[in-house]
Amino acid sequence: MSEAIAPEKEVTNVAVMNQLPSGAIRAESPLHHAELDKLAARNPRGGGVILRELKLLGHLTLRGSQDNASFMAGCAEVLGVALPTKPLTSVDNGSVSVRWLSPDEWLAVVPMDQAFEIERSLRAAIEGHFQVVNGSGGQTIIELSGPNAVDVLKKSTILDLHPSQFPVGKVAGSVFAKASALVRRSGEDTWELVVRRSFADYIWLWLQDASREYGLVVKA
Amino acid sequence: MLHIYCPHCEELREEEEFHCSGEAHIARPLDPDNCTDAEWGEYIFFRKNPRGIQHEMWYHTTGCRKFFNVTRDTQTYEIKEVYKIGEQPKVVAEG
Amino acid sequence: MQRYSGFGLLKHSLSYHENWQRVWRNPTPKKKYDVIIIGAGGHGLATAYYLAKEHGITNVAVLEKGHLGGGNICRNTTIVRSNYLWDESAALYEHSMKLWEGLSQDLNYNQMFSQRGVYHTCHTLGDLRTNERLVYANRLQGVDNEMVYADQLQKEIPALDCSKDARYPILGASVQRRGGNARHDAVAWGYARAADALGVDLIQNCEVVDMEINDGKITGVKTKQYGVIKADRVGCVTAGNSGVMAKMAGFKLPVESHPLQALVSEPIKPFLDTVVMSNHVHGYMSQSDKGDLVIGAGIDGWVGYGQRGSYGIIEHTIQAIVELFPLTSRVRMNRQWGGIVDACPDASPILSETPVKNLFFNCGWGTGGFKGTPGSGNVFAHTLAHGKAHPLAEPFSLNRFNTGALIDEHGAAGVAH
Amino acid sequence: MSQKNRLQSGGRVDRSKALTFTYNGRQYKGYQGDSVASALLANGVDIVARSFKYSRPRGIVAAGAEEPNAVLQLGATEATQVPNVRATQQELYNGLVCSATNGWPSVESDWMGMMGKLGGKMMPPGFYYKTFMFPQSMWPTYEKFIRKAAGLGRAPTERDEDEYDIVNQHCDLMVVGAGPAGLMAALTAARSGARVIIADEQSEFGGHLLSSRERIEGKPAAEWVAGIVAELAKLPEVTMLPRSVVNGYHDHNFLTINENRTDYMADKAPEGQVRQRMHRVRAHWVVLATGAHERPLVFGNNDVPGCMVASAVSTYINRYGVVPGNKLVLMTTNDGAYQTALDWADAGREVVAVVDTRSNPQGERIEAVRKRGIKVITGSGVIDVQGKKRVSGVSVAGLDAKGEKVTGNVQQLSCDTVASSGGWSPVVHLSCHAGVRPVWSDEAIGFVPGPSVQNQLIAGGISGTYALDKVLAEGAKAGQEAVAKLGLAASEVALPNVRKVSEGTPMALYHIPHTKPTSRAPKQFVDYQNDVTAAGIELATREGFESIEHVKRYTAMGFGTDQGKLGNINGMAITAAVLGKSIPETGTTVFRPNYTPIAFGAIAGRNCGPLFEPKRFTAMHKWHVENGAEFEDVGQWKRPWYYPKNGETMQQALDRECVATRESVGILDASTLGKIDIQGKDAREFLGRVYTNAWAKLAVGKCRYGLMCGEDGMVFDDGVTSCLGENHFVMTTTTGGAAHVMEWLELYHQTEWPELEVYFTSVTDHWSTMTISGPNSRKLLSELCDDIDLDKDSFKFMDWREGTVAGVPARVFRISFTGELSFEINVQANYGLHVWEKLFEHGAKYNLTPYGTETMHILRAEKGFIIAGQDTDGSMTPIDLGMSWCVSNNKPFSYIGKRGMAREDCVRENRKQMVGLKTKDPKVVLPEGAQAVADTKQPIPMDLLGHVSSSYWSANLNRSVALGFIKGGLDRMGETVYYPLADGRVIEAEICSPIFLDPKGERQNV
Repeated sequence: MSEAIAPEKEVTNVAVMNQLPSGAIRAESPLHHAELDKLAARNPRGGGVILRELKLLGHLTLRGSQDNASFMAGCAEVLGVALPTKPLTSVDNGSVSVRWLSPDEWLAVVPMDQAFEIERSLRAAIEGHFQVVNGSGGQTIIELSGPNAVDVLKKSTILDLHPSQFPVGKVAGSVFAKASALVRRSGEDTWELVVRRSFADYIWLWLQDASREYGLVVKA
Repeated sequence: MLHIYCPHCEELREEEEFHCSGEAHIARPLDPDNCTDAEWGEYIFFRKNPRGIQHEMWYHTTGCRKFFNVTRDTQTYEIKEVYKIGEQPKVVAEG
Repeated sequence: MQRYSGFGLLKHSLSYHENWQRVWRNPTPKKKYDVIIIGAGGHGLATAYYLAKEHGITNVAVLEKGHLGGGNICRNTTIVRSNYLWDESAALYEHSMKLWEGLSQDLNYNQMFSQRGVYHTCHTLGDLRTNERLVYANRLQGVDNEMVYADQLQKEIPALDCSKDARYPILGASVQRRGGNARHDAVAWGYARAADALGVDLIQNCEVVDMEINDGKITGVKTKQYGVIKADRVGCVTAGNSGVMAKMAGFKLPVESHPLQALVSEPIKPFLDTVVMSNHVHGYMSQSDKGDLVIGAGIDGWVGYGQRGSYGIIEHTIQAIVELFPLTSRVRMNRQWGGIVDACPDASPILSETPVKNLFFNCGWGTGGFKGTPGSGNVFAHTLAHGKAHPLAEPFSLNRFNTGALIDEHGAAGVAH
Repeated sequence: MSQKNRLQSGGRVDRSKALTFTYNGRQYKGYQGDSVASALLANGVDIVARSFKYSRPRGIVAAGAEEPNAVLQLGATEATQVPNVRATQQELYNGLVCSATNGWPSVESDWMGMMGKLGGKMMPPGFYYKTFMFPQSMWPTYEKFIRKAAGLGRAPTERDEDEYDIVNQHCDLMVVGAGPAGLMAALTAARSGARVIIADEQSEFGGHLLSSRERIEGKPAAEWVAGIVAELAKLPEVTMLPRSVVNGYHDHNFLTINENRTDYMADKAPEGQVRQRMHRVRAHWVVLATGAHERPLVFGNNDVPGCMVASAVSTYINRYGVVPGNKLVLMTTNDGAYQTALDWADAGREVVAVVDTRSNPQGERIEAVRKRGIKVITGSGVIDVQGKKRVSGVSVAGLDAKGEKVTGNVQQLSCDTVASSGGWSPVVHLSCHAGVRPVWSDEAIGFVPGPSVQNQLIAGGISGTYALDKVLAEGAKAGQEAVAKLGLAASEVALPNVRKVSEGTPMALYHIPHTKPTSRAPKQFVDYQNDVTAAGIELATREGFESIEHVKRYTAMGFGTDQGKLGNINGMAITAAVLGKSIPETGTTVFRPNYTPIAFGAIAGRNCGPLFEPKRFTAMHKWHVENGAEFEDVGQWKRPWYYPKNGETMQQALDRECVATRESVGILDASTLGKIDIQGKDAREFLGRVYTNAWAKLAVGKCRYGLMCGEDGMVFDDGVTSCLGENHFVMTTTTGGAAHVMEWLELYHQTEWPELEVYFTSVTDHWSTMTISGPNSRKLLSELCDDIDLDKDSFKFMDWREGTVAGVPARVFRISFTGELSFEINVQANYGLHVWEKLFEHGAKYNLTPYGTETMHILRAEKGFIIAGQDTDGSMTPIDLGMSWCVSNNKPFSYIGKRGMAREDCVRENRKQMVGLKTKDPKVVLPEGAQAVADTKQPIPMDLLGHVSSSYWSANLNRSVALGFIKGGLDRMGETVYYPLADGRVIEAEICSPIFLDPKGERQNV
């Protein structure tokens, strides 16, 4: 049975839930059906675009006011990094990354098996008005890298991706083809797209199509 | 294609990311139940629709999901200013 | 009025076409008219014509700030149909349709009104439901409309992709076979010529800058070029500029003016002899007698008076057209443009008295103005002649936005065009 | 015939690379570097088209985008057909196949030409408005013939196999046109480090320098160009786009560029390559350096093949090494065109005469021509041309000083080519796209761009500046200005050294008079493609079409595929002259996108076919596919519609699914419903404001159905919202309404009630939702869940519990849309398919039956539950829906919809209200959409009482069930209404309660 029951106060106010099974049950990421691992295994040649799914991570949406000191401090303490307050920026300490979504909204990406504990800790640490939502099942991250990754992105998003406008660490939510994505530059030639589960297949089809002229390499 | 400065993201973004939600500064009557039909109709349907300076509300749909105000010339499509909900415009129509 | 005919054409060709009469005069305005109509677009000119013809009121001026027929009448995609959902709309548009059917002869000006059929394609079960409802209603309202389903539709329009593997496969369509296209300029010019012949003064380059209102009653208008011109009644028929005119008269309208774009391809050999509209994938197309594919795009979501909209709308429309008609992929788009549509919250027009006595407004046609031209002019002429709404116009009052008696044509029919 | 007009040397064609192409079924040779037009001229092909109205033979007139006649059908295969390709813009490649688009049996000998001659007189402008009216019934027949003659080329009949894409670009400076001005502007900005995009429609950069014999820095201009291009290519922030037409210049400095990536080498793109690419550019600054088009003069029979624009003749000679004739007469109003006479003479062919409309022209080039012994006839004009399929001679006559009347004697000259120049028209098109009208410049004798509100600069020919030294200087200046505006450091760019040429004053003349009045003179063409003549324009104005817009529309001037690039200014000038006004008084014309036509496929990019729109899938989608589901499109979602089994009809499958659910247990994938997580101490208050019913007392662990209305009181969405904690709710919305509801909540929170402490986050995609429904659902669930007490008294209807299902933590909601005992299981979507499959493992013994949206609709209709969007259409209040139980007017806050519902029309008698409808014959299913009447005998239009909104065959009830609207329906229970159908049948139905099954709700409370 799940460890759903948090301290008494929170049970009445907010339902916190450990959503992970305790047993060995296979989790299927949004691109599970694309069988990227099989594609990766038989990748024959090189290509200008390398694609990998950063799958099954914990995605926590954090909402709160920057004026709520308890919220800001609690998040910093629990996550180990301070919430970036400068618009369109992100922080990353290796296991935890936090993306700015709006002045009162952030996305923390954490190891899946820590999502519940982090949520509980946040609730314990923070006073006042805030929201924590575990959205781990609802989205995934597609990483694009390689010399032509930016060319594929330019076919897909209207953001200005020039290094002077979109330095490493910048994050921006925008239209992506006919869906949307949260784009983050994680390295000079490396990009992360946070996409919604139900759109993942469309974006996967799109990326294959748009990268055809450069060659697409799938990595597991 | 409009190029719109989002006051929350603090940069210019393409129109595709936004959704226009019409004339700004239309406050919901505080006591709807005591409004006449005409007053209620005024609130929900009647608009200034100016040829020239207009204050309008935009929603950053695929970005920060915040509403904000834009002062725009509906004739030339120039955006004169952008300001947050709760703030007042600096550029206003003459007369 | 010089009658037009094939024989006349032959006669004039013998004199090198040197003896054709003017189609309309260029009069200087009088000091006072029985009725002033502001706006010489299709609806304004039609109103003037029917005032003179059906009500014997010929002491009429139509004031136009630019050239006549220069507004939406000359920048629309010329679709004519009357298959609207609600009884009130169906009656109004069908009244218009019946006038269309004899208009060339009535005006002695070829409207090139071609009843080639207007199809609304259905891509989802919801679309089918909406269109079937429309068809059932229309048949009992006296408006022709019928359903055709995918296999039959494919036969009727070979170029339309009715295959099952489309993103939104076409399941069927409603078709109004009496619907079709007319030649937009011919409508404006035909009405103008006929109205002029009956004595109506068409005053071009005459901009109304203010209204003379005393004790809540209009007595005339102030123009930029000719000063005050008096009138017993004033009808404002200024489409996309209605909000500005209302402001002059001191009230607001439940109207917003949005850009509506359209585009044409280069002329190609005709392959489409009907009008196809898809509300689901958002595009509609017909092919003109010159061979241009005439394509309607969507409305921009913001107020704009610039007669142009955003490119994204054009892109989306072209995608829809290529999706519907894959063989257009290599056809080339020649020109795009925009009009200003005065959109009402219920996608139905306003033909109404106003808070100002003797001032009447005819506006809010949104995307439906062209098809409504004859009917609109006809009932609005009656309204101006009698000082109160024509029975067909009654439901289209301004007051409906207070009482809530909206005639919501996009909610149910989803067919705003 | 082998390239009889090709020069032995010179030009930019590669004579070592011979190419073969086919025109009108016949093979010809050309060279790499040719345009189709230059190759046709090289081969002595005179006729390339028949005119639209009069079917007159037409030849190549120009050398670029302004060409009105040489509009061909291109393509070697059916799938690669392209209509209306301009021969002057199409590069030649080996194997190219093209043909003329009109003329029967051929463009050379066209029978329609006979008709044109006979009927031409009957076809003045607007003739179609004046005839074809009698009798009325004949118009469709007339139209059939008119349509036979319509169009130029044709669309392919097979699917386009080529790939297109769209790329988004951003830059500091967009330079349009890579002629001398554009190159200088780009270089200047690029040296300062600006991000520059420079695009040009031609295959090479250089603009008119490619066809000029001018020298820059003492070397041939083309060499200078090559040096600049080489430098630009090295700069990392410069993007160079040759073969790229900037076709639109929109608001806020947004431009679109159509890049031709393979059309120059094949009609189908090589495998793996994109045929055309659209660049969507957002530029901080724009320099328009689009140059100018030379205007031909308007004179009698000026459309006979062999009549060309002077600069085009020079282009063919200098750029392509092709002299398009043997004996030239040049007519000009200016010095510049004299260069054409020099080029022609240098090519070794005869210049019969230069006819200058000016009485005493002086200038360097004129001297040069005279020195070569070429006859210069001054103060004169070519008044008409002789010849049918090719010019054979011209009539030249003296003109008065203003060029308005023929004064002198008429002399005949023999020639085969007439080049004319009436000066230049700046290419202002792009500057007009964002709504700016061009302004007349007497100095430039043309329209130049009007003042723009955009960050736009102009340089070179577009501003009416034609002398090369000045053009270069303007380009550099524009570059410097952009650099300064961008806040970049200025860099050193020296102006190249160019020899200045002294020139005389040009004459503003457009229309060469004839000895006869214009109406009786030989046809003087203004717009070739639409057969618009000077006489036609005169006639239009005589008839009262005095506004330039009227003239254009009445005559169709400027409406061709060249959009009047060549003829519009001449037409306006003629209109002005007839009206006795100046050109600016007559008015301008506004150009709109596209600058030149663009393929639909290119504009659509890869957003068609499979990528036309996203298909949204749930975590269980694969299972649905594998189990034979038919899908329904709901918004962008693909939802299982029904699951036919071996050969079942749809109705059989539905009957089976419906019965199995009511008799045992069925399962629905409900993941697509919108889900919003709501937290905050004011969440409850907020819900009370956006829903019509009460939320103050909903306890933790409980669920409640709610209706959402607009401020007009009309229902737009519904769903169940559950209280997860005192300050925590999860709201469900309809599948199609999810995004709208989310924006609706944010709108009211952010703009009206920011003081309420509440946050909303969408969790639609996060949860997989599966509903098991039916009497055996509890048994099934109990096999997979041992940590929730499923007993009916502890886990009641409209409760929710947290627990574990199939090993996965879940929230289970006891809510029902079927009226059966139901459990809605929600698990994190990564485990959705696992739980779904486990349910089937255990469900086999209960005949667990998957059902889709259609069965769901039937089951809920049996219970009288509405579907927002199907039973509602934006015109129904909750009261109209018979759902007054879901409206609470005792709430302290005037919730959204309350006031709207109270308006005069919303509370009147006899509104359409939702009721059940029982057909008299239980086997008959009412068609959805059918309209009720009280009396079928009444005349049309009938009084319609309301429509059927939902109607199904109910296998469980063994009869049809329907929901529909009837005026005053709630007070008319038991009455009969009639539904007349299209086929003449009338269905009788009785008005009844919408709840057909289990009115007391016992089945869901077990």
